[in-house]
Order: sequence, then C-alpha cells, then structure tokens
Amino acid sequence: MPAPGRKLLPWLFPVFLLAAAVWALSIGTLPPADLTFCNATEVKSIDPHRINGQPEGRIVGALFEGLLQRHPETLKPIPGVAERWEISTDHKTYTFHLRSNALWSDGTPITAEDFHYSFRRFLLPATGGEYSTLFFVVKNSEKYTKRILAVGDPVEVELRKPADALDSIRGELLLGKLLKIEGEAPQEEEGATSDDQRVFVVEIDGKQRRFTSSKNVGGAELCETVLLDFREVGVKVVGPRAIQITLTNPTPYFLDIISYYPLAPVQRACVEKYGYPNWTKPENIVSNGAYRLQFRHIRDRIRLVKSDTYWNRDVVKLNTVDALAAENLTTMLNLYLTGKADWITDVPPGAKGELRKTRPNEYDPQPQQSIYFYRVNVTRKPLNDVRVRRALSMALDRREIVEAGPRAGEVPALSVVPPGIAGYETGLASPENVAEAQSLLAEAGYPGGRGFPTIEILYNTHEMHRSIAELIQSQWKKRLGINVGLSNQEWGVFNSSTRKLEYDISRTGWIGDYPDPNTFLDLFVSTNENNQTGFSDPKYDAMMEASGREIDPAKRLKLLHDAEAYLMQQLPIIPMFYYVSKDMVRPYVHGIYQNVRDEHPLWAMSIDQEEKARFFKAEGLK
Amino acid sequence: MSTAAPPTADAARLEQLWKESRQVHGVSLGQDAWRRLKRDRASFAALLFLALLGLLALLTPFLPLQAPRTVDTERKFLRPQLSPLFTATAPWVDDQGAIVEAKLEEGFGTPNPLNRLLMRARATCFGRWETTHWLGTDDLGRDQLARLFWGARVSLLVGLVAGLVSLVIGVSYGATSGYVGGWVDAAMMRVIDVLYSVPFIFIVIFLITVLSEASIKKWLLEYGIDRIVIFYVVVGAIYWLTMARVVRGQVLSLKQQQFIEAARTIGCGRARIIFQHLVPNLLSVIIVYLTLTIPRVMLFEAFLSFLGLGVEPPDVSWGLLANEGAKHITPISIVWWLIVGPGLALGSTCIALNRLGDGLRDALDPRLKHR
Amino acid sequence: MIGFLVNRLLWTAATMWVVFTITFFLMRSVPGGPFDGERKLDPEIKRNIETRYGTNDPLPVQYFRELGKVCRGDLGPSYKLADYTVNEIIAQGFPVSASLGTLALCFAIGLGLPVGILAATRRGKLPDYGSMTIATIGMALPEFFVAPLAIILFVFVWPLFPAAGWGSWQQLILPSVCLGLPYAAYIARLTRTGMLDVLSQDYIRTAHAKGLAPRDVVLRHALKGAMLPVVSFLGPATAGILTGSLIEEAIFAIPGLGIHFVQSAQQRDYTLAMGLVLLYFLLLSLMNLVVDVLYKLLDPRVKLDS
Amino acid sequence: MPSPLLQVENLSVEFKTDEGALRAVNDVSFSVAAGETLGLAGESGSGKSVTNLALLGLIPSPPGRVVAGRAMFRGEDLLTMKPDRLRQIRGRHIAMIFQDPMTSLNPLMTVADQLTEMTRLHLGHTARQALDHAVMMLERVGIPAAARRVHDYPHQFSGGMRQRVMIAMALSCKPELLIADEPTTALDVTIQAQILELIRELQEQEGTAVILITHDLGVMANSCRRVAVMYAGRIIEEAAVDTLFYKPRHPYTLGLLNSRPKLRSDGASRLEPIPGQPPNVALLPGGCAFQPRCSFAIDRCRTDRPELRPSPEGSRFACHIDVETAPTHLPEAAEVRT
Repeated sequence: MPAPGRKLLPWLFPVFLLAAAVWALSIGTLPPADLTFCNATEVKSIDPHRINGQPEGRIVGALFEGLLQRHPETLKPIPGVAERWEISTDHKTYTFHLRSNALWSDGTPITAEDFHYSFRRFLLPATGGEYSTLFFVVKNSEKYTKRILAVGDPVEVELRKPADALDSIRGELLLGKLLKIEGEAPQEEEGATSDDQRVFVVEIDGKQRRFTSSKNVGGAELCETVLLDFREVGVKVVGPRAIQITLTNPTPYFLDIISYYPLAPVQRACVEKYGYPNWTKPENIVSNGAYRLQFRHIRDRIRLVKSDTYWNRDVVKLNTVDALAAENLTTMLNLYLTGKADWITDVPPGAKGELRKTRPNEYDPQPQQSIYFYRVNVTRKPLNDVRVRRALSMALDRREIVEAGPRAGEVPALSVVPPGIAGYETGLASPENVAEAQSLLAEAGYPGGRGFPTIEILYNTHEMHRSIAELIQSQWKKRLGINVGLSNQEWGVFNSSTRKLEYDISRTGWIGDYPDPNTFLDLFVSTNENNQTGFSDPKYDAMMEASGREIDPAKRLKLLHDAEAYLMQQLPIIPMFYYVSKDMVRPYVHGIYQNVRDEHPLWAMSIDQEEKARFFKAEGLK
Repeated sequence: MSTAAPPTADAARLEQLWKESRQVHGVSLGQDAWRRLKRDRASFAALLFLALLGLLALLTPFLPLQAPRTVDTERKFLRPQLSPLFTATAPWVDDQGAIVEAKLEEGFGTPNPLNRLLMRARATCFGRWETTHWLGTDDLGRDQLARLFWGARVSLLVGLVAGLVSLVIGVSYGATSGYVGGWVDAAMMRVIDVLYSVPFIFIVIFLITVLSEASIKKWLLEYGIDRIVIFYVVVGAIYWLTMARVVRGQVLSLKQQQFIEAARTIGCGRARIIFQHLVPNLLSVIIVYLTLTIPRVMLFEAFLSFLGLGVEPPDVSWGLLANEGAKHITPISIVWWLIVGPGLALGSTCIALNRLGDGLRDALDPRLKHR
Repeated sequence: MIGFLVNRLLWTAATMWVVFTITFFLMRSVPGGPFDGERKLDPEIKRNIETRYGTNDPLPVQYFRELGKVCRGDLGPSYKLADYTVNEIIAQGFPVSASLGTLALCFAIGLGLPVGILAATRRGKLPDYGSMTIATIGMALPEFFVAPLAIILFVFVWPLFPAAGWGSWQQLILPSVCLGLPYAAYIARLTRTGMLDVLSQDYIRTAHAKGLAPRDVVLRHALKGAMLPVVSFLGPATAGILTGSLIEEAIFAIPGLGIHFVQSAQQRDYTLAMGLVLLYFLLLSLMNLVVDVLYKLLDPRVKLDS
Repeated sequence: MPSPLLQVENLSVEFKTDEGALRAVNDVSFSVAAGETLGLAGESGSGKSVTNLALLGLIPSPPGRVVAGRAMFRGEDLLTMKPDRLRQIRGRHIAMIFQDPMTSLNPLMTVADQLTEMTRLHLGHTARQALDHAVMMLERVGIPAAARRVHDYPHQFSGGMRQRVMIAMALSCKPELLIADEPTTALDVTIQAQILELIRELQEQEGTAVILITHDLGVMANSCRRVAVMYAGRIIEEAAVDTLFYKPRHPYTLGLLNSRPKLRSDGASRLEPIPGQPPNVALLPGGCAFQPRCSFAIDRCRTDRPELRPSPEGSRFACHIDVETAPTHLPEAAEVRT
C-alpha cells in the first residue's frame, strides 16, 4: 500500500512553511519605555562587585546606590545612602552616616552591616571582583584580597564547604594567628595561574593546625582559603547606621572612589539565598537604587522600572527605561534617527563629521578624562633608546591623526593625564618637531632612518585603530624614513601579547577611574600590572611613592606633575589624543549633562513630552 | 551475395575498414567544449571579462595609477573626478624618468621582482603621468581606483589559490576515498562528516587566531608565510570538504565503468589509475566546482574582513574595501564612491564566474552535445 | 526504519563525542585565556575566577568533567555573559534565531522555487536570464553590504519598516528578507538546474505524450525530481540559518545566536562556544535525518541504510 | 479505399545546431489506415522517431521545429492544431510507447498514479473508477497480482513488466493509433516476442492502428503489413512486407537485409555490414544521401537526388538504378565526421 505520507507530502510542505511563518511572526510586542538608550553591548553582569565596564556601570548605577553618588553634571560626590560623613584630620578615616529612609527594594532598611558585608564580599578573592584594586587604598585591603600574609598576622581560615553549597555562602570561619607559611607563593605563568600549594600553620584556640587550599598537598587540612582577618581591614561598623573606613594613605580622591558603582551594596539575604548568578535574576534581585530590574533579554534589552522604595524617588522622573544591547554603531544611529532610541552612546565614525555639522545640539563631543596612547616596549631594541622614543613622538602630526582617525574633535595629547583636573598642571612631552626628531634619530645611530629595523604596531582588530595605525605608519615613513609594519590581533590574543611584552608598539586606551592624575600616572610604576611596557624606573617609582604620602593637596599635585613631566621625557608610551564623549541625545531628554567621564545617572533624567511630540512632528517620526 | 568469400576479399575488407576508421576524426572533449563555450555568448563574455580582469590585475603596477598606500588626509573623501583625466605629478618618478625607490616603497610597499619590473616599464611608458581620482578617495585620502586595482590582485589571488588548495586536497581525498572504497572510504567519509559538523567559522577564527599569535607568526614569517598566505591555506583547507564529497561520488560511479576495469587488467597501479584515469574524467566537475568556489571564497574573505580577520593593511582586498564602503552607508551620509566600486567589482566578478561555471557545465556535459 | 534510526542515533552520539573532543582541545590550544581583559587581573583574583570555572585544573580533568556535564545536558555557566548559563543563553537566543531563520527560509523557498521553475521552463529566454542574473547578484554581494542599503531604502527613503530591533512582526520582515535573499538565489539556481535535468528525462516525454498540460507535467511529474538537490541543500542550510547570522543580527540588532558564534570563539568563552558547536551539530544531524527521510519520501528508489 | 486514419504529407523537421539548421526529417509522407500496422525501419538517426514525435508535437523546441507538411488525423491537421486540442488527442486518440521502459516511466510516482492520471484526464474517471480501470488494464497486459502491484513503483518491476505497464498505460484510453517507438529494443529476446505478441493481441481486440518503429527487420516481418524504410530523414522505400523482403528495390534496403545474421549451410555465420558510417544529416552529400556507401552508385547518384517512384510491385522507392541488374563495386569510403 502507498505510504500515506507520500500523498500528503505536497500539501504538508506549504502548510509547514505557512505555520512556521505564522509562528515566527506572532511574537508579542512590548510597550515602549519612557526612555530608550543604546547601551552599546550586552552587559557582562549586573553584580556590582564583578564588573568594570562602562555599559555595566550605566545599569548598575541605576539599580544600586552606594554610600555616595556623583552629581550628574560636576561628578562631585554627593550624598547617597549616606546622608553625611566626617573626615578625620589626618585624612585617613572616613565615617559615613546612613540615612534612615534608605530601603532595599524589598522594603527592608539598609544598614551599616549591609555595607560591611558588601565591602567584604567585594574584596573577597573568591568573588573575583575585577575592580577590587580600586578599594586597595583602604587599609590592609590589598593584603586581604591578594593573600599577602606574614607570620604573626591574625588570619581567618575558611573551612571546606559542601560541594553543592551556593558559592555565595562561605564555609565556616576560624579565626587565629598565622604561625608559619610552608612553600612558595604561587607564580603566574603563561595564560594561567599556578596552584597555591602553600601550607599555613595557624594557631586556633591555642591549638596549632595546618591548612592548605590545594588538593595536591598532603599532610594538611584542606580549606577553602586562608585570608587576613577581615577585622584588620579598615572597614568597621560603628553603629547601626554608621560605617567607618580607614585608609593607608591620605587619599584626596577617596570620595570619588567610594561614589563609584562597584562600591555599591548588595543585600546579604538575597545573595546568600540564591547565590550567584541566580540572585541577579529579575525575579530574585533586591537592589537599592532608583530603579528596579524588570527583565533582561539577552542581547536585546534590559528594562528598568522606577523603584518605589528609593529614598529619593521624588526626583526620579522616568518610570521605565530600556537599555538596548545593540552593538553595531550604524544600527544605533538608525534606531536614534527613527525615534526608537532617545540617547545613543556612540555614533559611527563615518557620520561623525556630518553630525557635528548638522546636529550640533544633539551631538557635541567634549573632551573626556580618557586617553588613547601607544605603549612602547622599552625592553626591545631600538625602542630601549629614549632618543628613538622621543623621535617617534616628535615626528607625529597628532592633528592629522585626530582628524583622519577618530574624527570627533578629539584633542591631540602630549601628556598622559588629560587636562581638566582641578589644580593640576599636566607635564607635557615635547611637541611636534620633525627636524629635531630626525636629528634625535640620527643621534641614536639611524640617520635618515637608515639601519632602523622594521618595527611593528600592534592593535586590536578595529576599524579606527587600523586607520590611526596606517596614518602613523605613513607619517613615520615619510618623516623619519623608518619602516613600520602593522599587525592586528583580536582582543584576547592582543591582550595576552601586550601583557607578555610580545610587541614593539601597541595601542591602548585608558579611562581614568577617578578624577585624579594618579589613576593615569600610577600605571607606569614598576609594580603596576597594567604597566605592560617593560618600563621600570626607580626615579619615577620614588616620585609616585612620595606623592602618595603627601597630605597637602597642592604639594601632592605638584609632585604628580613632576612625575608626569619626567615620564613624558622617558616616553614609555606615546600619547596620541584624549577621547571625547560620544553621546548623541535628543534635545527633549533633560538632565543629561556633558561631563568628563561620560557618566549620566538615569535618576536625573527626564523627558519633556510636549517637546518630544513637537520634535517628532518636525522630524516626521511616529 | 557470395556464399564463400575468398581470404583475399576478407583482407581487402579489413584494409578498407582500417582506412575508413582513420578517416574518422574524433573531436576531443576539450575542443568540443571550447567550441560550445564560444557559442554561448554570455559565458564567453564572462570568460573574456575574467581574462581581462586577471590581466589588468596582473599588470596593475604597470598601469598609470596612483599609489594605493599614499596617505594624504588633505584630500580625504574627494568625490570622483574625471577632468583632468591625468596629471603629471607622480612623485615616485624623478626628472629622468627613473623610479625613486624610497618613495615607491612608501606608496606601494616593498615590491617583488615582477612588480618592480612592471613599475620600471610604467616609468618608461607613462613617465610622471598618473590618473586623477577617477573613483574619489577614501577616509585617509587614498585613491580608490588604485586600491580597487591592487585589491583585485589580492582578491583574485585569494580566490584562485584558495580554490586550488581546496581542489588539490578535495580531489586527492575524494578520489582516494572513492576509489579505495571499503572501510577506508567509510572512515574517510566519517572524517568529513565530523568536519562538516563543526561550524566552520569557528575553525577559521581559531586557525587565524592561532596563526597570528606573535611567536607563531614570527616563526611563519621566517618561511615567508604572511597573513594572506595563511588565509589561502585556511580557506582552502575548509572548502575542500564539498569538493571531496563530489569527487568521491563521481569516482564511485566511474569506478563501475569498463575503462577502469580495462586499466586494471593491463596492470595499472592504484595511484596511476586514480590520477591518470580517474581524475581527468573528473575534469568537468572540477572546473565547474572551481568557478563556483572562487566567488564563495571571495565572499568569505569579505566576511572575514567584516570581522577584521581578513587581509592585513596596508594590503587591500575587495572584501576590505566593501567593508569600508559599507561602514559609510549611514542615513546621515553615504559616500557612494566607496560603495559602488567594490560592490561592482565583487558583484560582476561573481556573476562572471557563476555564468562561466554554468556555461562550462553545459559545454562539458556530454548529454547536451549538439544542442 | 527502526534499525535505521537506532543506527543513526548511535552514529550521531559517536560523532558528537568526536566533535566535542575536537572543539574542546581546539579552543584550549588558542593563545589567550577567557579571563584576559584589558586590565590585568590580580593573580589571586584570577585564580579564584579560574577555580570557579575549573579552568586551572589539568586539561584531562577538565575534559572529563565537561564531558560528563555535557552528557547530563548541562553546558555550564558562560564565561563572558557571567550572569547566565549557556543553557539560558541558548534558550533565549535560539527561538529568536530560529524564527528569523524560519521566516527567511520561507521567503527563500517561496521565492527561489517558483523563480527556478520559471527559469527552467523558459530556458534561454528573458525570464531565465533575468532571474538568474538577479539570483547571482543576490549571492554575489556580501550581506553587510546589502543589509545597510536595504535599510537606507526601506527605512529611510521609503519608510516601510522599523530600522532594527526585536519584538514585533514588522521588525522581522526586512532582516528575514535580507537573510533569505542569498538562500533564495541559491534555491532558484538549484531548482533551475534540477528542473532542467528532470525535464530532459524520458519520462517527461511520456507525460507529455499522455496529453498532460505543461503545468501538470512540471508540477506533477518534474517538480518532485527537481526538488531533490534543493532538499539536500536545505538540510545543512537550515541548520546554518536557524542558528543565526552574525551580520544580519548585528545590523538589525536581533538578539539571536549568530553573534555568539563569533564572539564566543573570539573571547574564549569555552562553554558558550562548546554549547553552540553542539547545538549546531545536533541541528545538523537532525536536518540530515529529515533530509534522508524526505529523500526517501520523494524518491522511492532510495534505501535508508547507514 | 476508406480515407486513412492518419495521412502525413511532406513532413519536414529541422533542428538548429552548431552547424546550422539540420533537417532530421525531410519531406516524409505516409499514411496509416484504421487497424493497420505500419512498420517504420531504418538505422538510428534516420529520422523515424523524430517523425513520430513531430506528429504529437513532442520534439523539443527549441532546437526542433516542424518546417513543412501536414498530418491529417480524423480530419484535423496535427501540426497546426492548437496546443490544447493536441493535448486532448495525445494519449486519448494517439498513444505512444517508448523505447526504454526503464526511463520512460516516472520513477517517483506509483504505477497507479501514472495509469489513473490518463483516464481521469481523458475519460473523466473518478479516482475509484480510474484505479479499477488501471488494475483491469494491468491484468490485461498480463501483470500478475495487478491489484496489489498497481501501487508499486516502476523500479519494483522488471524491464519486460515495465514495458507491459507502458502498454497498459498507452492503451488505457483505447486510442485509435498507437505509436510504438522501438518497444522491444531494450528488452531480452525472449521478452521481446511476448511484448510484440501482446501488442498484436491488443491491437486485434481493440482495432487499434499501430505505427511500429524498429530497426529490427525480423520484428517487422512478423508484425507489419506494410513497411517504410527511412534513410537520412527520408523515406527511401515503402512496400508491403513480403515485397520488401523478397524484392527490395533500394540498395539500402538490400544492405539492411544482408546485414542481418543468418544461418549458413557451412555452419558459420557471417555478417555483411553496410560499409561506411550512417550519415550526419547536417553534412549530406549532394545527390542521393546513400550514394557514398552504395555499391551500385553511378555518377548520376552524385548529382541528382532520386525521388520516390512507384515500382511494378506497387511499392515506392527512391533510387536511380535497378538493384537486380546494376553492377556492384566497393564504394570509396566517404569522408565522414561523427
């Protein structure tokens, strides 16, 4: 008998297609949010303690609020959960007093204990807080996170927890005193870190016990970790609503740090109940910021709704905000132009010039506290010769570079620290001078570029980096007569090559974490992990060290200036330009201000509906 | 109607048959195909177009074009201009008409002997004359026409070499698998199945990343292997899968035919049978496949350029140019001259190759003989 | 039939294991680890992150642990989208990619098949040359070229569709057309070739001799045979199109899986990459099975064996 | 004499090729009376099949084209008929059986589908009726267990069985004329006889006229009353079957008869081939097309093409000479291209 399928087949096929098409088209529609902006990428996480990116900052900044927050226009620290604070006379101790009406989104009040828990969680190595170095200005915090232990230190031993325990719950803690460390501290090897095989001998309740966190070591109790006793760290609860933080050095920018989003609190009950990452799910998360998380669609959007428990809810104007994850710059612009996004955080390079001309009140790039520079590998010949480095720098026409490369009115840079930090005078490198560059090169033994080996510019794969490198390549060829190769690597390999000093010249961007020269200058001390140039100069290290100890702000800034000036003589990096802001905002969006860090808290924003209607009508949008 | 033919009559008859057979002129498959291809006007035009394109690409250094690498931000985004058609300012030719090596290197990169020769010829023939910006300039003020021509060299070469690499691997693999048969065939086909099952963008990304890692790259460069060569090999190494399957199928059916049997009876070895008897019979499939693979490779190169994994600047390819052009398609401004050139180049070449592939398939198909 | 399915299942499982192994070692042989960012992590923090993901164990240990997890259907947490497990990412992204892909396929088949038939039956005439030229152009231009132009045309010059995004049916049309276009072109060409092949068969002459109208000859007698190459093309193509397209998803801001395919590889998101490879593999196996069964249904001469 | 069922007059068919227009069928005329069997003989490429395909409008066009002629069937010209009308005649009134039963049946459709399609189209059968009819037809052509096998696919039948299916299909609408294009060539010798016998039986029962195309003269001798021989697109001799065999008038016919294997008294069998190659119709020599291979050829044959003329036996033939009396010689092999 004939198979029935065969008879049906001719009909089955179109029917199937039709059904599939109907299914594909029958997706529900979302009501639009009050404000929609393009966040440029899918955020890696919304756990404040695990992130470090700008897109993440925009979301976390809306969901959580730290002790302090930043003024949307000036970025000056303003009260957040803490309504007031006191600074000790030696500028090392800060006492924050929390406001009584600060609530979690589940209605429970925020206590000093919450902050204590959060800071501890932030510093805990197991959390893997990528930004925890920020908090290292706090006394002993670096020792805690990096497990820098010395004999005699009070320690906390975290015992093994069951294999199926949530990672947010710590094992049982034993407090004791470190008597002895057996074995070497682990080394970081190529791409991976080696196992920590140290054995810690700890006296607990008068008994000596041996602990190790490595499964490969016998003869010791296996524990999760041995850390410095957290009581040694400068974070202390001094009242139900008062928390005291003690610093190692007087740090004038500490309030800027404490107002930064990674220092936001998380609710212990929530985190310990669900564990990471489940506590960040919309149905579980408890936050304390101006907004609550309504939903997250991966790579699509994050929807925030106004929190009704936020202490300052009266100033929050927007009820719903959508953060789109669109990455393609042209797509972002398309969304903007069709009225589907009110604010985009970057524009396509090809359209920048035209936009600056035709829409100056929507797109008006302003200098930022961030810089684009080339790292120079000072361990390689001929770049180990400071004359060569200076020649390379002085031969550059940075004006041409900014006009042809990034094209948004970026400012040519001759220093590492961007201008605009109050009271700070930047230390400058020598300006463009082709003749002198040539003679410096000749002095170094390469007259007219003869004998100069081919060096290579390494950049991570990106359109703009490529055009800049091509331009620099051509300038050096033209002006110094040297041959420069280009090499692009994708992000992961690029970072690993740079870190391993497997490059001649490598491009970098750096955004200051806080409005202080230190955030830039500290990069180039020998011990900084982000130095990555092979530059190691005792004189520079000493100058930076001295500035860290200085209490007087003016003197300190002068010391930093000297250090920068010295750095710009040595040139382990060649500054190119300071970035400008990239935002493009509809004029009917209010409360979004130009500032040097491109930070725009959502709580300050509002939309003038009348203006919007007028605007849409004028543009012919729906 | 003789009842008993004398032996002489038989001999005469044989003689005559012999004579007759010599008068029958066979037309070889190739000649026949060529004849039919010529008659197919569209395919022949495609062939001519491709030949011309190949010739122009080969002769690019000889043509009076601007230097593709000369950056001059003063003249970025110039519109195409056709008057004057030529200027006499080429700075890499001195007053005596000799080439200024240093300048040359800046504008063209280090030339290989062939290019050097062609450039010398150019200096002799055209002197200081060069085209103006017929197709405008890009964001760094480089001449789009020159970049298009130099890009053609890379793109066509990528297509051709990657196609050939895939061909060599695919044909050897497929023919061997199909001819040997048995468990070897089964095993070899399983390998292909597995390779098919891994999304090949993964493999490409991994290979290119591994091979562009600093130490490996340096090591490879010592052997003169740069990014483009890596690209040829990687892409070629990926596109051979389909080829291998097609060839295997053909071989399986050819294997049943009697001429293979005949070859075996006269004692041909396996390798000889495969490469002397089987592969020539696969020629039509192979040629057609090649014409269809080249456009795919060129498109794939464009896709990798989109990801930034394509050719490395200052080399250019059509894919790279198309990608740059696509970046300038925004509702705010469209730099049309950066879009039209690579679009047309890619489009017309692919159409020509496809047309030629179709034409060849028809021409080489014995069933369609005399149509 | 049962034997065939069982046999196929066993082969799929074996191949999957091989694919898993290749992918596992391939990914870990690439320089740069998943936690290499611009800012260098403190070794202690890095060690803790690595402990969480288990990437500091010896490779064989990692291999068998991952294998065990995969066998239980747990693809683990994503390295880069740290709040999600790979299962969640696929669960959210796959329906999106699949619906876009389905629509694109509908479009591709709906356009490609008739055009191919038309071209074949009007062989050598204007409809043939015209449609085949357009089809070739459809295949010849890169997607990242066509999609922005389509946006300019149908969003800005002639505002028919929204520019990008996901959520309403209007937002689906343009990307699925752009995505389906090269497939439509390919199907049209395949259909044309297959149709020409079938139309030259003796049994088509028989059908004509029986007095059937040309339309009936084509639809009843020729179409089935002409579909065979299309069907075998559609198998792998469906697996490919359902798992998303990087370029269309980037340009139209569609939250599908396509971008992950490239990004997970580039960012060393081992678990996500593995999940995607396996998803693709399973889809491909499924589609190949469907193709084989369809083939059997279309062509009774085909024997299903393995 | 009643008016013939089919009257073909001056039919010419051209194919466009590389070398220009090629006349595959040239000025062919013949007729078939109701119930009669006409044999059409000739080497491959002589235009037999094209002639018949042209009648049903089945030559692939382009490159083929009917350039002249009439083919009157029941008072209508098949060659100028509207396509719709022609389709009503195809299968219903004139049916065809093709050479190769392996490829002439659609391998992707069941026998039932292919059989019922016709009666549903032409006789307006319902599905049920058509199926019953199909089973009946299969039984008539001698397929065992027809009711079951009707749902099988062609590849499940043997070659002879398939040809039976073809015959069943061709005769299922009771056509007046059946064109059998070398129906037995692809079959085993034993099967051949069965098939021919079947055709004859059915023809007698139904009174169907048959045009039997074959190059096998033996087949022809058994099945036909009248035979037309074609060479290079023309009919060169037409005669009653006995006349043709015993008194061939054309040297080519003679050659054909001689080239058949026959048993000889000394036990050895010897073939006597016609020298030379079948001609390429595109490159015909002037004069008689057969002249380069003709052992009787005289000078006149090189220049004048002989027209068909009546013979004393009542047949027609196209030759300048009388084969019974003319001297023979070995022809000079002509330059022939393939």
